[in-house]
Amino acid sequence: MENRQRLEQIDSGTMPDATAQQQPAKGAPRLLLMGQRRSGKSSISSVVFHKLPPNETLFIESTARIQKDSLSSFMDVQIWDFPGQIEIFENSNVTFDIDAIFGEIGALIWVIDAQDDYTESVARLHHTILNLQRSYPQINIEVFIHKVDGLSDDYKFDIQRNITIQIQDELSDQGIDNAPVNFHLTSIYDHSIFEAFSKVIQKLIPRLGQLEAMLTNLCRTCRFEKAYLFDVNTKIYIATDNTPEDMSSYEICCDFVDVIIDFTEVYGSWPRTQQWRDRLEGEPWDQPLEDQVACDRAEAGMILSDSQRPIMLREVDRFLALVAIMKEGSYDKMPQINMNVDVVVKGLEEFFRITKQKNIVEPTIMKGPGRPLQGGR
Amino acid sequence: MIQGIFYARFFPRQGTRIVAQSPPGCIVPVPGVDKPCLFDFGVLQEYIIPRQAFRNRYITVNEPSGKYSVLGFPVSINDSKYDRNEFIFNFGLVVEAAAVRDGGTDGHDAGPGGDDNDQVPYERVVRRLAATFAEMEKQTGFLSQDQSARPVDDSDGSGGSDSETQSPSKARAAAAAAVRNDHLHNPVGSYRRRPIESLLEIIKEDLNNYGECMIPVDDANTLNMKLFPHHATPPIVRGWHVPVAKVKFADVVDPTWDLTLQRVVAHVDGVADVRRIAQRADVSLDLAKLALRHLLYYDTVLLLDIFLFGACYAPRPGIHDFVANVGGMVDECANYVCAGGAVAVSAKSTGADDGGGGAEGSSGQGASGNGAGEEVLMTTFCVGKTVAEWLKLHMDAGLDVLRFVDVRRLVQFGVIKGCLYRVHKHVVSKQYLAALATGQARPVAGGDPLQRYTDGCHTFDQIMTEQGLTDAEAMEKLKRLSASAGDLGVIYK
Amino acid sequence: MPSSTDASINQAAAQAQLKKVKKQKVLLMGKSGSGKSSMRSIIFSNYLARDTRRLGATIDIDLSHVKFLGNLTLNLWDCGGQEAFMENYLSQQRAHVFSNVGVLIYVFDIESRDVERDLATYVNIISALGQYSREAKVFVLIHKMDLIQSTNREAIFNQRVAVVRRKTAEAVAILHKHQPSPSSLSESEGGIDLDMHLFATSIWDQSLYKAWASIIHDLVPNLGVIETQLASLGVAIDADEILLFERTSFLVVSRWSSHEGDRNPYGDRFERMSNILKSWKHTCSKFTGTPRNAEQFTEFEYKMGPTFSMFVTKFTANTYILVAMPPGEARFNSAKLNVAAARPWFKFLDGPPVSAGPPGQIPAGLGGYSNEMGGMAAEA
Amino acid sequence: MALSVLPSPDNFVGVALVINRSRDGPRFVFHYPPHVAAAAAQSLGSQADHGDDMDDDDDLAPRRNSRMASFEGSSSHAEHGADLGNWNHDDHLVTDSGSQIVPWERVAGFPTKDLENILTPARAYHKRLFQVSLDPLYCVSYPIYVPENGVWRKKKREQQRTSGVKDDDGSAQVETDGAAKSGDKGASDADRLDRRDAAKGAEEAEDKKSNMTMFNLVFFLHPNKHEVRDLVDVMFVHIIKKINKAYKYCQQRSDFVWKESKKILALKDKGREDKRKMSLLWDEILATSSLAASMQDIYEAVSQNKIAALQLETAEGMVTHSVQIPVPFHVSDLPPDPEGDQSGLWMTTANSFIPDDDIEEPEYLDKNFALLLLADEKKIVAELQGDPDGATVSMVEFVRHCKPTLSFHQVGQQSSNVLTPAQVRKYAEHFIYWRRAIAIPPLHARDMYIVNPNCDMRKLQQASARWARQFPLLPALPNFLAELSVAPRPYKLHCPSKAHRHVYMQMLAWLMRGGWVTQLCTFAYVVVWPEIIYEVEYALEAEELTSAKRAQGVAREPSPSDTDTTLASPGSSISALADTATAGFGFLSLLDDASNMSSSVATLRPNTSSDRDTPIASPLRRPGDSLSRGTSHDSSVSAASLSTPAEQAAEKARLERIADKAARDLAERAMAHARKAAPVRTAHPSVNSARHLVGISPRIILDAKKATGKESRYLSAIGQRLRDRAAAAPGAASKDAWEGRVAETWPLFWKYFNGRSALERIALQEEMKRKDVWNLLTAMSEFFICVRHW
Repeated sequence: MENRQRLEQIDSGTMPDATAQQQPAKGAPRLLLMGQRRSGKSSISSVVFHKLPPNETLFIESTARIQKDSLSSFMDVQIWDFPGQIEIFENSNVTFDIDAIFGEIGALIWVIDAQDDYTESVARLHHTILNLQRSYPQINIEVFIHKVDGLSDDYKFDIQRNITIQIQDELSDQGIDNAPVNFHLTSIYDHSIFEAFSKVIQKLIPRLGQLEAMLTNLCRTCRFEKAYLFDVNTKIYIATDNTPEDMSSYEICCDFVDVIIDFTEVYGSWPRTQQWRDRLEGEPWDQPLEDQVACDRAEAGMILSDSQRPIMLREVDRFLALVAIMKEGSYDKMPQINMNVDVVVKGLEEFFRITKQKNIVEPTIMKGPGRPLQGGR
Repeated sequence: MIQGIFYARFFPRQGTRIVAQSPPGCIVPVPGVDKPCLFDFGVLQEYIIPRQAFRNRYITVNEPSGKYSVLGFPVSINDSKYDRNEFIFNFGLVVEAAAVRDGGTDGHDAGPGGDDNDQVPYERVVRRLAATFAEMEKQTGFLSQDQSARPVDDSDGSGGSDSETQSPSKARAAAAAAVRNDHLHNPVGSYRRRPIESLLEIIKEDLNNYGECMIPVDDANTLNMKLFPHHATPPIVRGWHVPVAKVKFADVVDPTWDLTLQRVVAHVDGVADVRRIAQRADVSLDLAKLALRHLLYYDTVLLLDIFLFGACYAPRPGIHDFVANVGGMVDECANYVCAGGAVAVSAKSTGADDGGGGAEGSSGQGASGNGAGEEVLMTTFCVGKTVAEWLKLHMDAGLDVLRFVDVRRLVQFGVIKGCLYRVHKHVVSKQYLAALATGQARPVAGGDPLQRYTDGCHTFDQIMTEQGLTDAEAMEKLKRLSASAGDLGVIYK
Repeated sequence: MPSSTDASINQAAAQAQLKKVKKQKVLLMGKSGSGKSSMRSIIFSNYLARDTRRLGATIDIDLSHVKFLGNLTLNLWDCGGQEAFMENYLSQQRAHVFSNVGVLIYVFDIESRDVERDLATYVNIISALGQYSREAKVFVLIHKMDLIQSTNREAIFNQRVAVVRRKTAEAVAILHKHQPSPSSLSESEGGIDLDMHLFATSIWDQSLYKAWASIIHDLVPNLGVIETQLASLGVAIDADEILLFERTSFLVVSRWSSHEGDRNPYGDRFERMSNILKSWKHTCSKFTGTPRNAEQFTEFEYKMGPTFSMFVTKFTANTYILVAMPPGEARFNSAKLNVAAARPWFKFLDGPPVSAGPPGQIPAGLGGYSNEMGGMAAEA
Repeated sequence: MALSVLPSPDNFVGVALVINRSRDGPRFVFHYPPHVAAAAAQSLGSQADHGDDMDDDDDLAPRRNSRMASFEGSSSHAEHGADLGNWNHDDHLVTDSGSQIVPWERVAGFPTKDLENILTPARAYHKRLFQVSLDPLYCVSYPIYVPENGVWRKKKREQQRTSGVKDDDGSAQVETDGAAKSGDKGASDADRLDRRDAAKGAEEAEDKKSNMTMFNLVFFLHPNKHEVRDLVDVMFVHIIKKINKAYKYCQQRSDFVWKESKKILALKDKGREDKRKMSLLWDEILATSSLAASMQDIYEAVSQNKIAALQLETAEGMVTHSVQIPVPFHVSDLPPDPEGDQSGLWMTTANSFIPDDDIEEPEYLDKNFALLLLADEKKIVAELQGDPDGATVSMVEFVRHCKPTLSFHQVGQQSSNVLTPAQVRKYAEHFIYWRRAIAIPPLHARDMYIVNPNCDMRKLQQASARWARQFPLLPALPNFLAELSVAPRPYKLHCPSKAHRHVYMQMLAWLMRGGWVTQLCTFAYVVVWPEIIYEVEYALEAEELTSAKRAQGVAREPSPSDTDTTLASPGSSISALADTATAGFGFLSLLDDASNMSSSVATLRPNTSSDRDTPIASPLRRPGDSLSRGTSHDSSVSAASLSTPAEQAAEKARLERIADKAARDLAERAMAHARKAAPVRTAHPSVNSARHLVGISPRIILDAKKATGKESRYLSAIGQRLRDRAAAAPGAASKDAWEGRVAETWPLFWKYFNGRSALERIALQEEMKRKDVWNLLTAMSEFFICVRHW
């Protein structure tokens, strides 16, 4: 409880305008998933938050009632999945407490099926925006133009342009010009959905700037090409350095995290026997395993055949991991790099301890998520 | 003759199958037809729907017995809207195989030679069928939407529809496709369409009977096809050639013809050489040559040499056919060459009443023709004897040839029929030749225009036409050209 | 290192019993659209599962000569499953197709509409096989399991297995009738029954790797040697588990586990590792922009604090090796050194010394795949 | 004789060996040349096809197709990026998708992987023509399958046979039949085989188990549209079948094709892994495999239209075999296209005009042909002694003896019968087959030689240079040709002196070799002048009348009318008799020759019946017969049906009426005949222009030898003339004798008067002195017309 209080204070400190018309905080920031039925909302949430293999989303039956997921991570986020058919603003007998819904909403995610006739969906989106703009102008509206896999690039961008223009025109007709509406091309068959979510989430992070500064700094000192701070469970990255975005490096880092998770599960998630431990701590080592290891946190590295751009990972806490793409040759300088990384990791811990009064007793080793992960991709 | 025509398709489930064929049972057996198939479909199917590398090109294969060839153009259209991502079909023809000497070892009689089983004309038909139906399929799914299209030997219709059934994995891709080309799923049912089977039937019949066909396939498309014979590329036309018309151009020529062609044709009189024709028709020499070459291709003219009394002609083996009056050649000749309406000439008879001889000739040993007249005239040509000399010879013998025959026509007839050949006159300069051999001399640009003719490769006709000289003049100039006396030689060949 | 000495002894012993290059005819059959070419292209041509959507139908027989390790060549007969072709295999090409067969892989499409028909064809195939290649092994894959709700998979699979076994028995019975030499038959019959293995597979998960790993497992020459040597290596570096992968397909060629390693609750971890590493390889190729079936990473190490350590590394020209071991920096480093030192003992995996291409070139294995799946649409 | 289409590098682009095995399936073993160009398919609009040029809406078709092609191909073609553009086809490439492009795995623009499939046809094609065209490429072959029982190797006894490939053909036939019969037991055979091999080394067993089921040597042709059939035909008959049989022979005896293929495939696999340059690899393969080498030879030789000599090093020793497309070394008539590939060929009708019934008789050829060596005698002798064998000695002997002036027959004699006619023939054939010599009518200084109308003046430069080297002190080639060509004269007249005779004959031979000159021959037809025709007609009529009268004489007492006739022209009747006599003689003599010349007489009889002339059997009887038959038929009728007196009276009256009528007719005809001018024999019928001959035109007898009926009477009549001359000749015994001989030789010679046998050859044929022959011919020259050509 008091955490929230804190949080609120901080928030009020950081973004006064936000807190201005914010009701007394009720729970974590909230993401709303809306859109026509069969537009893929459920698939999205199940893939992103339940690690469901994309091809298995075929079996998901369409949502009948609001489904609430909560992402418990470095910060708790709620995801509300709205059934497509529900018209929040239309139906006169208002069964919905609009405030309850949109009160502390972080962002509204509107999903449009790109492979379907989207005119109606756009219309409804437009309608929704209008309604929201009146009462909650600060709400970010994130439009996911979805199911773009299997579409040619030109075609994708055509669609995006169409929709964007439609919305903007409609809005400006209504006198609304700079509504916070963003568009993302997404698909559950590649990383685009995760990237989109990353963008959405990042907007919710207080002091994002500082995080980015730290990462940027790290990259400079260690000659990293790119560094991400990942939320391990969702593969959403909550921050990166200030070098330009680059899908491919994000993707490989994502998958790197995946591989690590899988390895962890297969070899790290089951208890070893005592005699095993005894043997290892006996001759010739004569010290507890904890002391035999160089680093008490999970660390990993990978070298490509062309020995360019090695990748390294370092656990930050039980939710977060630092993943970085190095420059060629720098793998030899691993020692210094590790030292630098240690420093940064410490810094990050600090950061989060401050931002959310969660005092980390001692860094606990990254645990594989309880439910077994499907390896399929 | 088209022995069979078929429409084969690759079905994702049944594989390569014949959908339509004509005559029925010519490729795969159908109930009610006990006539054996033209060949074993099992053996040839891999050539009818081949692997990808060989699709979308013209393919022919002969079946093992060597009697027939299958001509086809397997088309595959790739599109994710199709099950297995492609639609593969082939409209093929079966024609007699080009007869090869003892083709099959079991010595089946090699079919009749000659152009009756020439496959070349059918290639365009096959290509046209492929192109047309491919286009129609792409536009309206003409073939893939055809619900009646199931293998002729397919007992249960499972295969018929399967090109359209889409596995779940496809569903979204197809939907996407739908968005992309919205004209995709327009109702093909709305077409008045002719069943392909009957279409093939008509094509076969028309092509076999009329050598062409014009068949509406549906409201939008019509198949126009014609069999064009394929000839060898005609020989090069030279400036000194004399074209002779084989048809009455006046009758066939029409305003739609190429203008140059029309002009040139107008001056083909069997006397004028190409160069002169070009001048008279007022077209560039090259164009004239081109035009004539065209006429040659369609075998409407033939090329002779310039006729001169000073020129010399000699018999060639073909003359024996003449003597034997093969195909009534002699009579034909008589009608062709006789001057001033006199009927036929004979060595002695003073024209007019040669009827007796004629009658007897035809009644008796048909060969010996009517009177030895033309034979004698023909056979007496000889190497080293100019027409003039030949004429004199007969005059002296008391035969007033000129009275009875148009000598030019006689000679030309001989040449055309292959009884005579022109003995050409070539001039050779020893020195020039030697020079060329050693590579010293090149035909000097500024030098004497005649020199380049003295390598023996050029006939006097050429020299005369190109230099606009008479034989005598040319000879004079050439003589003056050469330094030493014995240098110049004239070779008759 | 105390280990290297005794290992070298094993090695010497092992080298003695090495065999020359082996060739195997592998028939890949099943009804059209059951997913033969897809699985083939995934295993051997580094296709992504979703790329296989783009494949066209296989016309007649698509032959590929796949080099596996240095000393095994799989003549992979991917037989188009259209009825017309099947008829052809069973009649015209019968002898040609079914003689000298080492392995028959028969693929059933779980969602097939006409099971009876499929089984009928299957029976014909089996009897044809029995007629021409009695010693052939049979692998039956019940494919496209991903299209079944995960909850029902088990049940449906078992029921299918039962049917197939029954039909196989019938097929053998048919052989009885047609072949008058009972002596040879009895064993051939037994052969067919014994050498039949069934798998539930899907191109979307590791089940495919499980099936294929067991298919090639028996085909790999010198297996004994490999195992003994892996064992001695494992002991030497006191690892918990060692997996040996073929470099391109990432199928598990051989493995070794310590007592502790055997306690690992994840029974499917081997094929799972195959799957993970293969897709990791794809990620890398996408990242580096280098060809899918080119070699991608050389080194992958992961130390999970005091829980465990592991590394995957390029081993011989044709193999990768995965070592899972207890934590500890020193232990880890020495293990890596030892593995490097052990490479020479496994050289034979690259086949006769001649065929090992000069360094820096794409090694032997690759050649085999390049010419198959000519129209690789993956990059689209 | 002359082939219209011959293989050349343009239309014969490559040769490839494909095999099929039950274990690893079809394999593309080897191809040559290393780079078979990818001929652009017409669908890409490369072909200049008149038809297509003319209607443009059909041009769309090709474009569409090409678009489709690129569309469907996009997956496969896009994969090898731009690098293919400037690829040397020697190095290996790696595509974006990582697959390795191996230079030798694309042939003629197709992946060998696909070719090997399409080029291993079903067993139905075993030993048949297999021809598939992949626009515009034609793949032609003669696939050879293993016998049904799966065993290539022949039974022992056959292995011992060292016989050549030819008779292998026969045995092969047998073997396949046998296999066909023993359908099922084939399997058990195969098993037996397996067991047997199990004994042998693992290697062996492995091979056997995965045995080759067929091999197919494929020829890639790229003919012009209209030449497809000719080219395929020529290649198939002369090359493809023969070579495949040779391979089959070796395969059966020593598993040759498979062993070699295995070797080659191994090398290629290695090459693929080591990324060897194709050029290097190919050199290696050609060096190590005699099969590959033989394919090289085949391509190099055949595409240059030379003789391909295969040397196959099989386990059971070297097998050699040679194939070629026999080149025409002459044409019988001017080729249509003066610049065509036939220009420059020697022209002669000597071969095409061989009388059909003599074609089989070796003697005829022996007498009519001589061997003209194309290379220098010494050179050839050296060649022979190069690789000596049993025949070498006598062959050298042969070479020494044969001269272009001597017919084979004479060579035989000259070699004082060291060489039998058979040998002469055999060796001659040998040299001709190996293109070291050609057969020509023997050269003779008295014959006329003209510049070959077909000679290729473009070659004159080099030729005259060579000529100058060969015959330094003699007239230059152009001049000599000019001299020859001015007017046809016997060759000797060009020769300044007897001393030069020898060298001039050499010059002639030289010119013959180069196709610069050809002999001007004389062909003759008998011409029957009106006088003769009239005479024969007249005689026939007379005979008819006399016999008619004789017939009537039987019926009733002679009527005055006949006496008139007999009185009217005694001479005529005599002449008639004379004629008939000669006619008879004429026939006999003709029959004689006919019978000993050939059997053609028999075949001639039927068509005589169609003739309204007398049949050969009894020339004199028939007219009478026919007449009497006419009447006697009636009488017989009457005799049959004599009943009542009245009727008899009536009948008699009728008969008389008929008789009278007949008599009257006869009388009239007799009158007419009498009125006709009696034939008068002039010394020179050809110029007899008597009035009664006007309107009769001379006739030509096409083939005196086959002459029958009236024509034969013409011939004999002419013979009679000649004899008359002999008789008429005043005094001078010698002359008399001479004319006599002319008369005798007439029936002997007239068989040459058929427009096909050159009179120049008579001397050789009849083994007479040619001078003599010419004199005789001149003597009878009035009675035939001549045509002169080569």
